[in-house]
Amino acid sequence: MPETTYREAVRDCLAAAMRQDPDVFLMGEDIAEMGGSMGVTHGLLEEFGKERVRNTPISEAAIAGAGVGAAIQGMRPVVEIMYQDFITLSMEQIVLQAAKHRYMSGGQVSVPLTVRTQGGAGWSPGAQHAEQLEAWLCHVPGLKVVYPSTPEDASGLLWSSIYDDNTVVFFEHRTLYPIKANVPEALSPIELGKARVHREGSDVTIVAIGRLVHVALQVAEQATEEGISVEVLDPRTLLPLDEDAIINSVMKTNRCVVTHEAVTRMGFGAEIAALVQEKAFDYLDAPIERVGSKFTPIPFAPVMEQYVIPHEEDVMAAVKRTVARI
Amino acid sequence: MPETTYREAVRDCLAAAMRQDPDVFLMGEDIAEMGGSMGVTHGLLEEFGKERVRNTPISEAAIAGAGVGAAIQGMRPVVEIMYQDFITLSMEQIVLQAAKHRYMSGGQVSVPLTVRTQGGAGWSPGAQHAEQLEAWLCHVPGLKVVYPSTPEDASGLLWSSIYDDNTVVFFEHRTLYPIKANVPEALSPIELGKARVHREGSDVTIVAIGRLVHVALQVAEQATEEGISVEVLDPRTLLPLDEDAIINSVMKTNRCVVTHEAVTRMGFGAEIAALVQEKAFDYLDAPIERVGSKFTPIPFAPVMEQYVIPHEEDVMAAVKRTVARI
Amino acid sequence: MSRGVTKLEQPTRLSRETLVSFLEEMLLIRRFEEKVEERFRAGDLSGFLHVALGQEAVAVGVCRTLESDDVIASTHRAHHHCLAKGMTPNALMAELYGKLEGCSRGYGGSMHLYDLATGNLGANAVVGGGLPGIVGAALSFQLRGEPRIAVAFFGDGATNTGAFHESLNLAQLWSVPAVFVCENNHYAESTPSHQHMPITDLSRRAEAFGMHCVVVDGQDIEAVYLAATEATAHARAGNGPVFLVANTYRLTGHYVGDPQVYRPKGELRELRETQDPIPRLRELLGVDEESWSALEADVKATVEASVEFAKSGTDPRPEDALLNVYA
Amino acid sequence: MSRGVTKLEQPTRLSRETLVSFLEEMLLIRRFEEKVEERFRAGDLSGFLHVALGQEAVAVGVCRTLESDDVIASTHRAHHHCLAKGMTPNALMAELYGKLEGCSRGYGGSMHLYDLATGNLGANAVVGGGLPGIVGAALSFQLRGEPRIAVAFFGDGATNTGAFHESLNLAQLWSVPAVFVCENNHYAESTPSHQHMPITDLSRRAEAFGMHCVVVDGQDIEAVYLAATEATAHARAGNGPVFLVANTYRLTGHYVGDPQVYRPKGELRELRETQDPIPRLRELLGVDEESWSALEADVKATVEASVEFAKSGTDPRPEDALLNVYA
Ligand SMILES: Cc1ncc(C[n+]2csc(CCOP(=O)(O)OP(=O)(O)O)c2C)c(N)n1
Ligand SMILES: Cc1ncc(C[n+]2csc(CCOP(=O)(O)OP(=O)(O)O)c2C)c(N)n1
Ligand SMILES: [Mg+2]
Ligand SMILES: [Mg+2]
Repeated sequence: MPETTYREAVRDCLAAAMRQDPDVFLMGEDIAEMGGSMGVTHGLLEEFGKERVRNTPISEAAIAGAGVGAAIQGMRPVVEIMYQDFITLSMEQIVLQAAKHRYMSGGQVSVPLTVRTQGGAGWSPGAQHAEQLEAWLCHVPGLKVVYPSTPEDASGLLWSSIYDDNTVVFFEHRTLYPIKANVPEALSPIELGKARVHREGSDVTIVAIGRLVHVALQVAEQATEEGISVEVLDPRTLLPLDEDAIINSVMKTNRCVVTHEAVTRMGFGAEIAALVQEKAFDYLDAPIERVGSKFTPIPFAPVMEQYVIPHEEDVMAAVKRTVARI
Repeated sequence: MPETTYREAVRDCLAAAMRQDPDVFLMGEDIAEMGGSMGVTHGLLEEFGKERVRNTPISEAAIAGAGVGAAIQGMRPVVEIMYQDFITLSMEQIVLQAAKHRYMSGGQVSVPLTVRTQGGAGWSPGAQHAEQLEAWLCHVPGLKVVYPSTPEDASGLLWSSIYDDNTVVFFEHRTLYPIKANVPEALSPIELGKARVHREGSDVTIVAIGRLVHVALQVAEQATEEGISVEVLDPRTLLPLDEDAIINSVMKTNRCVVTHEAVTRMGFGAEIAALVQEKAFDYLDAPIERVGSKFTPIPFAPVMEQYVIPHEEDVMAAVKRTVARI
Repeated sequence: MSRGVTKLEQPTRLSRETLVSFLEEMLLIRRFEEKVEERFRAGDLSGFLHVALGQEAVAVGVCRTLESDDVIASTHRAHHHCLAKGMTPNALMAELYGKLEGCSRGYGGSMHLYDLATGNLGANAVVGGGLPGIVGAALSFQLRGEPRIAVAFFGDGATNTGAFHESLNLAQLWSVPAVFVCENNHYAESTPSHQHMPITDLSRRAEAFGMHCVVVDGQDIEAVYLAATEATAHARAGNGPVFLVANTYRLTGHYVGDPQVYRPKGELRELRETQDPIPRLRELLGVDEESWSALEADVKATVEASVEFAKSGTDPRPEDALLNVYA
Repeated sequence: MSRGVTKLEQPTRLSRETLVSFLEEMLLIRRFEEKVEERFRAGDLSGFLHVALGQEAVAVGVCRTLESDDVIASTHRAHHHCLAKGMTPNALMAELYGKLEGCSRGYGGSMHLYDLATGNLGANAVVGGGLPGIVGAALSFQLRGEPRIAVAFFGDGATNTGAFHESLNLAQLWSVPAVFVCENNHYAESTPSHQHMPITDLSRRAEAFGMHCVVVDGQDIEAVYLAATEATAHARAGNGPVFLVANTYRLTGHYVGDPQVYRPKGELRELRETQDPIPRLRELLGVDEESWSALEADVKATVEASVEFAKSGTDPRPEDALLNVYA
């Protein structure tokens, strides 16, 4: 299994799908000659040509919507929204159109569209290029929401997203693009809706997504030294959610910390906490802790930005507060 | 104190603000001659003229954004988005512009804009005219979010929203417009960020918003007959949230049900549950129950629509499950 | 109205047979819509209904130029497009009654009418919301080399939306086989055009994209049909999209129940007298009282049958609401 | 380049003094931007930077026609507009360094530059995102009867956004005193205009609204200034908004660090030789080597001072991040 970056994993999956299937094509700003603003689609124009790797105007509503229309005709378009902040401009097409056509038509229509987008802080982009908006999309019946944290998950989940007959919003984290892992050469699809336990443990479960999975793994490592056994679980698919995996884990560890880069208020962690306290109430030895960004827009100056977003020490502190209970 | 409908309460507050203050003006689709699609702005054109009661084109992004621009110049615009479903078209202007200008400018700019919108199911409008999207907005630092459930709250909170120096998204529920209550003739502002306890009780706290406040009050009434004492609390301002009022109530009752019309997954109730289990962990005698719409878009056929949205029996069942614990 | 004589002072460019079939279809739509108004007032129908009295010629004139595998997307005001594109009155009425036999199985309602079998991709309750999808549909026809076209219907008010601009821009840029039919009825809800658009000649909208534009009197079905024939042929031949403006009039309220306080006094009466496409075509064809009565009777029977069909349809079970959320 | 002689074969319409002051400002912007590129490469600056090499004449030519209480909104590529509207190089550079002395106190960064005191409502990292706000600002001037105008700068790529369409439409409908300056540098990031717009003549965009339009060579500062004078006077006089298209060239990458793989070979060199507004003005004015050197020295000193100022500025405390979320 060759070492592959998260960026390459996404690209290789797109290429594999396009090679086997003429219905798959890409639309997005600067994805052709430039290979995408994050370099993810690098080289695809050369292999697949400009009909299938389509540079678009800056029209986030129309390109999402063109994806919807093509998907209804049986294509499997993959649309890239350059920064997830700009998904604010596609919300009508994603939420009122893509997510609802099947239902409103009484099951006649399906919309096998994949919307890839990326974002996240940590490199001083300022407040309009650093949103983490996965929570919004999880509130929308009819959508699926995927957020891989590793190269192998990116590959296997993107494949399943493209071949899912529903619209999937697929989140990538900007700072994860360079990370490397072994990814099977032959694409191995990963079923949507299945969580991944990255590391087993017995004292506390950290439910983490995106960049924070890696933070959680480091915290788990450190925690061992202090005699705390941490289980790290990444839902990977946020909607539908693998409730069983999460609940089972917390029933075993009796404690839960949930962490993501978005602000905690109304963030994805709120859903995890609400769910876990409901389904594992009698098993909980401590309140479920949420760790996310402080409640501000993302500031520019690196010193403030780093202060706002969550780090190992924040997650570790939450783990310790949790374990200190009883 | 005269009996006033929720609809009139909103209108009278708008009129009062416009009478005393030339900086207040209105923009929205069909708000002038027609008095708004819900009749809320009825009569305002006649009193204030078309410069201040501005019919707009169907341009949800531009009208929200024109509100942002005018607010920065010191006006206090009130923009109406006819159905909150269409706020999906204004999300960029509300979330990336209105909510962030103050922060991104290091405190130079303020954006005293009010965005009024309404929605909700129960009258068979179908899936694109029935969203409840308050949860999304609560995830956005820099915004305030208000959702009154009674005429007097609508009046007092709208006043405070208009005079708040931040952008406030103000949710109204379509089925509440005709409800009546005594509203003081002289406008009495209600501070943003303060919850209202509608009814005291000792066995369980129902945290409810919008239409569900009235459902909760009826449940409370019924529950008395079965010997269950229910406290009903309406946060009214969803962001910032009156955490103390909620936590204190649950510390007293030791049980909590949270209810709204939106789907529960990633809905406002998730935040309440996450918060309460964290801050009142040792006081909870039962899991916090969430009651909201079933996880579907809103169907058209009345029989299906009624099945999907929450009713008294759903809230009552949750109350009973909660009380049955211990 | 002239009786019993075929007046041909104004020569028709289409065969009498074709025009008579247009008249039939338009009358069916008219009576269907009136029935909807009646049933709403009677309390049979719930939700939010918009009928298209006065705009029948646009729907019929355009849809009659389409092949059955061409697709359309419509708006909140959709019944006329649906019927013209081939949806049965039964399936439509049943949907308005919220029945499983409805075109959308009762999940959609008046603003969400789908019929994949007749190429109907759905009414859309978001103004402008259906346009991007039409670009995507047309793009897929282009990519697959299929000789199909995609048609979006929308109103004058919709031309103020960002979605309109982005969609036409993209369509022209990629030269997809789409036709954008603007049904300019001079109002967006209560707002007259001069209050919501800075221009009066809608063809100027197409200038921004260099898009081919055709403007037509939407109350003249023959003119609509001929203009649409040109437009659809242009798109189908791969010459790029077309902006087709049909100037028309809404001879009723915005929604069923609209008191229309915003209308200048007398406007509606005058429009009904001068701008009704149905008497206009009847007159052109010189349809006599007898043929007219026969026609009316046919149409009436169809409409009544649709109400019967709808009323005796199956209510969904409440828990059916849980189906069809995901594929 | 000619030395020491005032060539006036091509007669100037503005005074030499004015043109010299333009040259100074443009050179300051140029050297400032080059310094930004240098400091970024040196690792001093973080985040996402877009410089405006080659587009100086548009910013200076337009902003010099504005009053100090007129307002502007800019884009991700904003330094030139900010400096031209009166922001000090110190405040700008300090912001890029993330210091409290920065124009946005370190909260904003290169794409979020605010300076209310000079009428600068902020750079905007959302393409098209600043346009609706300019309509609102202009509307408030109109409502208050103030003789001020509001100006939006944006690129060719921005004319593809829904926000562009909705904003210009609303501005024209309400006849607000706004000027929309499209800085057409023929690229949106890596995408050349012909790949993102179906038209080449951007003035067609204004047709959709019936908006007054002025097109100008953006590399000719005199022409820009005169066109902007007309445009701003038009808007200020209450004659409605204006669409001002300045055709220009970006003589560097889209962002600092852009390898520009998408540029045709030789394009950049050729543009630099033929389309640089600064040598063009120098030549027109016949600035001799000595005056030029003096000018360069002045500008260099200002730029260096701004770097010194920025470097010795105050870092925010981490917890300052919690301030300014709400008013
Ligand atoms: C995005 C959006 N905004 C507002 C509405 C509410 N609304 C429904 S119909 C309508 C007017 C539409 O006017 P037009 O496009 O001219 O169509 P017409 O009703 O005249 O057929 C409005 C504002 C909506 N459905 N969608
Ligand atoms: C809504 C939105 N979509 C995409 C981007 C990413 N982006 C930043 S600059 C740019 C190109 C802008 O082109 P243009 O408007 O011509 O301005 P220029 O960079 O040429 O000055 C893009 C696509 C963005 N910032 N905002
Ligand atoms: Mg209309
Ligand atoms: Mg450009």
